[in-house]
Amino acid sequence: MLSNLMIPAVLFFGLGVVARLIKSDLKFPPDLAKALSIYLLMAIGLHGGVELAKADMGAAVNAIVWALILGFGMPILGYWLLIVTRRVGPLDAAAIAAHYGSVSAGTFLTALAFLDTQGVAYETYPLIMLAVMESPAIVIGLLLAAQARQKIKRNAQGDGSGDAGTGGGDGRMRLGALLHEAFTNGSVVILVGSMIIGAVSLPGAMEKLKPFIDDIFMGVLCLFLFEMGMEAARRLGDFKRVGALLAGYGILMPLIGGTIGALIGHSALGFGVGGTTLVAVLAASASYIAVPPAMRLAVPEANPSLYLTLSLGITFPFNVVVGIPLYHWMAGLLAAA
Amino acid sequence: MLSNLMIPAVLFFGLGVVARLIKSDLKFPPDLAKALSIYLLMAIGLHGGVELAKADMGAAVNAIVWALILGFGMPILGYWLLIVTRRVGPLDAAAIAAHYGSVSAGTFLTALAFLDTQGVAYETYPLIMLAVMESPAIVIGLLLAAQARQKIKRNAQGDGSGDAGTGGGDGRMRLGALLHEAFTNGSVVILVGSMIIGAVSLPGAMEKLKPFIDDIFMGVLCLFLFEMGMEAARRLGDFKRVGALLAGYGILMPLIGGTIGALIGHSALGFGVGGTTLVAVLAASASYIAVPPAMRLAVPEANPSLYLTLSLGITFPFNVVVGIPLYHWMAGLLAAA
Amino acid sequence: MLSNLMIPAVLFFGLGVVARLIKSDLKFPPDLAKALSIYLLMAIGLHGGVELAKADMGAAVNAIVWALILGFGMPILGYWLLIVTRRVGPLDAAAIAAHYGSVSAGTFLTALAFLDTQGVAYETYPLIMLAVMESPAIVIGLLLAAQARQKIKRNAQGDGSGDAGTGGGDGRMRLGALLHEAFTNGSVVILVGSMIIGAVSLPGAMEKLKPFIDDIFMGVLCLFLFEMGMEAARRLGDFKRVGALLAGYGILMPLIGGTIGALIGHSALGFGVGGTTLVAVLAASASYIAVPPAMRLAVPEANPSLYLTLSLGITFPFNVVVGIPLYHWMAGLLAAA
Amino acid sequence: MANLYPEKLITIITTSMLEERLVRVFHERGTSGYTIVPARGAGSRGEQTGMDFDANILVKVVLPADRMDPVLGDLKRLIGQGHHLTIYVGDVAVIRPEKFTKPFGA
Amino acid sequence: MANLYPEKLITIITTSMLEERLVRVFHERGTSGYTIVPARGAGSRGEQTGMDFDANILVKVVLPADRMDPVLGDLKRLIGQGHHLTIYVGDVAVIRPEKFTKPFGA
Amino acid sequence: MANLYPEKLITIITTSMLEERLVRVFHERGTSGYTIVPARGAGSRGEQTGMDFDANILVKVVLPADRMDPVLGDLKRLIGQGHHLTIYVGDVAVIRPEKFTKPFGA
Ligand SMILES: Nc1ncnc2c1ncn2[C@@H]1O[C@H](COP(=O)(O)O)[C@@H](O)[C@H]1O
Ligand SMILES: Nc1ncnc2c1ncn2[C@@H]1O[C@H](COP(=O)(O)O)[C@@H](O)[C@H]1O
Ligand SMILES: Nc1ncnc2c1ncn2[C@@H]1O[C@H](COP(=O)(O)O)[C@@H](O)[C@H]1O
Ligand code: NA
Ligand code: NA
Ligand code: NA
Repeated sequence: MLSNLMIPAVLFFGLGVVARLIKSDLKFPPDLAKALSIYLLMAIGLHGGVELAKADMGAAVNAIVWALILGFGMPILGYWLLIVTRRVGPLDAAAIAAHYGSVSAGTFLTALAFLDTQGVAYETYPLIMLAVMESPAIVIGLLLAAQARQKIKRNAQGDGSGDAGTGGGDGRMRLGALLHEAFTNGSVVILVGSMIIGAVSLPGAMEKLKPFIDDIFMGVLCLFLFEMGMEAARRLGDFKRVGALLAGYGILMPLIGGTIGALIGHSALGFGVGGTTLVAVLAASASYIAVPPAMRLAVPEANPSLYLTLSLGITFPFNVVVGIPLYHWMAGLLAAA
Repeated sequence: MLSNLMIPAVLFFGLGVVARLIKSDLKFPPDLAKALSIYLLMAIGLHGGVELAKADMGAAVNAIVWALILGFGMPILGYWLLIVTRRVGPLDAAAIAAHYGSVSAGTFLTALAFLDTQGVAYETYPLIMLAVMESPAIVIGLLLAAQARQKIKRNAQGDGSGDAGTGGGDGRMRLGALLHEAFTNGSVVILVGSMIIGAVSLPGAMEKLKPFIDDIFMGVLCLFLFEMGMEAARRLGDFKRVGALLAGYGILMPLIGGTIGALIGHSALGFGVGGTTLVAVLAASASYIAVPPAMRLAVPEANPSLYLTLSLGITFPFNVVVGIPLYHWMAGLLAAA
Repeated sequence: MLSNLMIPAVLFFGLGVVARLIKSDLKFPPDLAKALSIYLLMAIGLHGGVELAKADMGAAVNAIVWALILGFGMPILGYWLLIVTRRVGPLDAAAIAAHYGSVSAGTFLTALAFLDTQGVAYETYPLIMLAVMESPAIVIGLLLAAQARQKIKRNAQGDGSGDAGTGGGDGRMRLGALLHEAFTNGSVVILVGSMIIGAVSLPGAMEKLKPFIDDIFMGVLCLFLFEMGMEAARRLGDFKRVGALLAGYGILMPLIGGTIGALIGHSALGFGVGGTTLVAVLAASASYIAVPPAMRLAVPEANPSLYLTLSLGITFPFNVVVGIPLYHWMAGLLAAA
Repeated sequence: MANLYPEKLITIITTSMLEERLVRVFHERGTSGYTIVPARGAGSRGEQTGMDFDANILVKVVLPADRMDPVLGDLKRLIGQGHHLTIYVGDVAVIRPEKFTKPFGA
Repeated sequence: MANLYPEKLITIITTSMLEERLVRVFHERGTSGYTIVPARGAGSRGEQTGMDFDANILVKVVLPADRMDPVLGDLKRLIGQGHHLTIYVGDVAVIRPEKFTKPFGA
Repeated sequence: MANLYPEKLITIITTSMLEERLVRVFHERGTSGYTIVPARGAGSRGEQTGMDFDANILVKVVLPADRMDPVLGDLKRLIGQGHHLTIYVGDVAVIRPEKFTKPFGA
């Protein structure tokens, strides 16, 4: 399990964290991070597309259905947990919970690197699931927020999140706009588009792309995780602002999600150890790319530093360092059982 | 011919167009596009330089002369067409026409990818022509604008382009400054500089550059065309502002240019099918990198959204999707004749 | 020796210089330069780490000790030279001298490319020295500035550098802050961090990084030196502002440093021709990445255009074009002696 | 001496996510244009998180004094919906007042 | 018509290297926020060198008139230490004056 | 209390392609400096095309009132030649008025 930490990608994540902790002035140009993630999504999409062209239709549909279930289910579960423990107001709860329905591509890629290094084979269906899961999380986030607003109204004055809650909902994002946002957000477009291109392109032409999408992939991933490590560590400092109980939520959710995901991957989808690990990672990880901006617009009353601290500062590092080998171990247990 | 559409580079162009049409929030960092085009010009220049070191002097000079003829001739033809059809004022006509003397590097690279995928060999002289053609277009654009201003003066009040035409020409770009601009613009410097470096470098040292300039080239081109697809589609929306007749001009010009180019490539330059296709592409495509900023300064009275819509929103996609295979087919006919 | 100029990396440096001299409008996006240098430091660090994992502990410590001696010694020597020749005020002298204690990574990488092309093997210890030398230069710069301020106070009114020298030192960078800055600056973190990662990673995982850190390295270096050529040439124009005598300093210092470095590399460290050349380059080159911002804060009274013109506009091009082959030739003499 | 005419300058600092809505306001209220500058900062919610989507924009609109109130009204409505906007207004003078009366995009 | 209340707007143009110190000043003096915009320019030392670390920032702080002097005093102190700051102050009007009295990050 | 002295602040919004010419104007008219901020926007020609060369800049120059007219005159001349410039002028106050009288680059 410790060997996970000897993968360069994970080590660069750690270097990013350390750079922040020692207060280094190191900064990546903001556009570099964006460029790297465009590349990674494109590469993983193309790669997946080639594989999926050979895949079984029924299995793919099955995977998509379970992805939707996870995408809608995890936020509902997460919202309920937050409301019950009463640490944040309903609007903050809705915004936070939405993040756990979606997926962190960085975590997913680290898991791929982990499996590759261990020489573990994996199914490619989780890749479609990755693409599918961005959207439902955003939709359910909006619905939870709508119901949170009603709850606040019922309680006369509400219990505090933000200085808002007064105006009518007309200025907030309407459902149509949000559905549009959910299905056309940049990550989804790159991922799904590249998959389709990978699937329909002439094999000879794809061969020419190999050096770009395969050979240098691992190096680019290192650079990306380096930067993500710095981002994550920036948020670690907000830990005290968030409070220990809420921080615990950032670890509890991936543990629950990972377990549910592993069970689904093994039992419902019938994947091997590799694929099961990946489904666990999908369920356990929280988005920090597509969902935050959507929540910013859809739930402006919620405090962004709460949901960013949780998804990026706590859940993401937890998954990279502890979660991935843990889910892999779970998958192994299930396979052996 | 349809197989053109199965090249990843072209498919990514399409993905960019689609991303815009469905109003995705996907955005490339502006610096990424610039970085990609620096890379592409450098790679293509180095590659060409190595080949040209082995080339024939007389043939090279011949290619340059024809490049100059195309670079000066196409704008004059294009200006005349616009004035005759009377859709835009003389200053807008001058600015628009200048774009058709120069070349779209993106189109040229797509053509190379197309020929490579089809396994068609090609001469490398068109590469020098590409470098040569950036400059004359800018010069002729200025001369046409000067003559347009006289024409406006003659007609007493002019016929409308912009709210300008009053001040003396002193503030506008003087010929000296423009010639300087024409021969030192960034694309020309990278392209010509890299060619020279490719030609004079030690072969062993060039070998070390191969992974960078050759192996990952196709992937970078995909990324670049992805972004260009979004840019092109942004301009498609301006179609109605431009009007159908002017839009037709954006398709007519490449058809005329492509035909002239193919004839020159085949008859005057004696190229094979590949080289002839490339000369047709040079003549048919319109610059959207070097010429627009030059026209902005030299002809401030002209409306940039007119010339950008035509060159980037109409001519560029037309060439990528329809033009290239069409010119290839023409080149085949000529070769067979 | 002339063959140095036939290396693409050096030629691209020259192309950058030319682009500026002919006043081309070519500009690299500022973030591209930063991204390239992050990549280069990461690649060289990883590469070095793999080698250093196999290195000898005693030799490494020895190299570090001599790196510290160079890092502290060169600025003291340089400061003394400037004060004696009386061309600049003591605060400017302190800021300028500090730059010569540190190292220009661009020069070092060009030296590696030079040795590679010549087929000369080299020790990897200079890489640790590179990482070590960033820090002492900053510290000694601060100490020299503190002593310069006392000198100014003694001379009642001071002799002119800037409009400052009045306020108490409280607002300037305190020693603690500067030491922190010295040891946590971005370049040091990437370099040292990547080295450690390269040393501890599983060999199989490192193998996957090879295409990224090795194969495309030379191409990225070309792009980086292209941009550095433009930066250097920008500063060449300030030559007259700096004055001939001060400009001479920018050539004298690398000559002195190169000689001292070569002697240390050969005699004290017992390196071969390659390693000796690299130590000479370390001693001869002046930082333009880590030290300038540190001096900006620590010695705000000093004029940045003085130290940037010297380090980037004079010493850097001198080293790339003349210095590296010269130090290589010195190293050869010493080895033969 | 140049003749100068008085106008109002509204400055708005807010999240870049609201850009589209602000532009819609300017469009509907017929301002002659607007200018946007990328920014960052700190305010009632502390420092910005620094994430991509959490960037600020600083928006400037020059307009005749008698057209200011409808714009401010729309901005207040956005604040009422929970969005964070820092707004201030100043006096400026221009050479060609007619430039600031024609709606952009019209 | 909108009710507007007077405030002061301090604008500072200086090197980006001073950002942290300026923020400390604003924090200590209890301003309700600040906004930073990347900039470049020329001044008493000629044009900027264009190097990464030599970028400028343009900083804006809106605050009540009676809180302006302590901030200006701190800025003068930085100038006294040899740093270069271009500073100017203007009058603005705001809709919600109470927004500019609560210190940020508090 | 801080002593403050009146100055004028000219703000210009235009295409980045004109940067060099504006700097020449400031240089010739002896302003003590200028500051440039990248911007985007919409105006009489609708929204910007978004292409690289079609970026805007927002330019700020602080200068004594009696030096304003020659600068405005030069800017008007650029407008006369067909260039698009949005210009406005405001009143500001500074601590050290002497700073704004020495030409930059001199
Ligand atoms: N007093 C102020 N002066 C200048 N900018 C401010 C001020 N207060 C807030 N801002 C800006 O407005 C943004 C949003 O702040 P707020 O509306 O207070 O949440 C901040 O990130 C700052 O960029
Ligand atoms: N008169 C001025 N108008 C506008 N900005 C100025 C002016 N003088 C200086 N600046 C800005 O302040 C920065 C520092 O200038 P200085 O404080 O004069 O060294 C310059 O780089 C400009 O961005
Ligand atoms: N009323 C306005 N308020 C603020 N900025 C404006 C205004 N009108 C024009 N601009 C800016 O000036 C640029 C050129 O506009 P124009 O001069 O109208 O073509 C636009 O892109 C805007 O950035
Ligand atoms: Na999840
Ligand atoms: Na053409
Ligand atoms: Na040195």
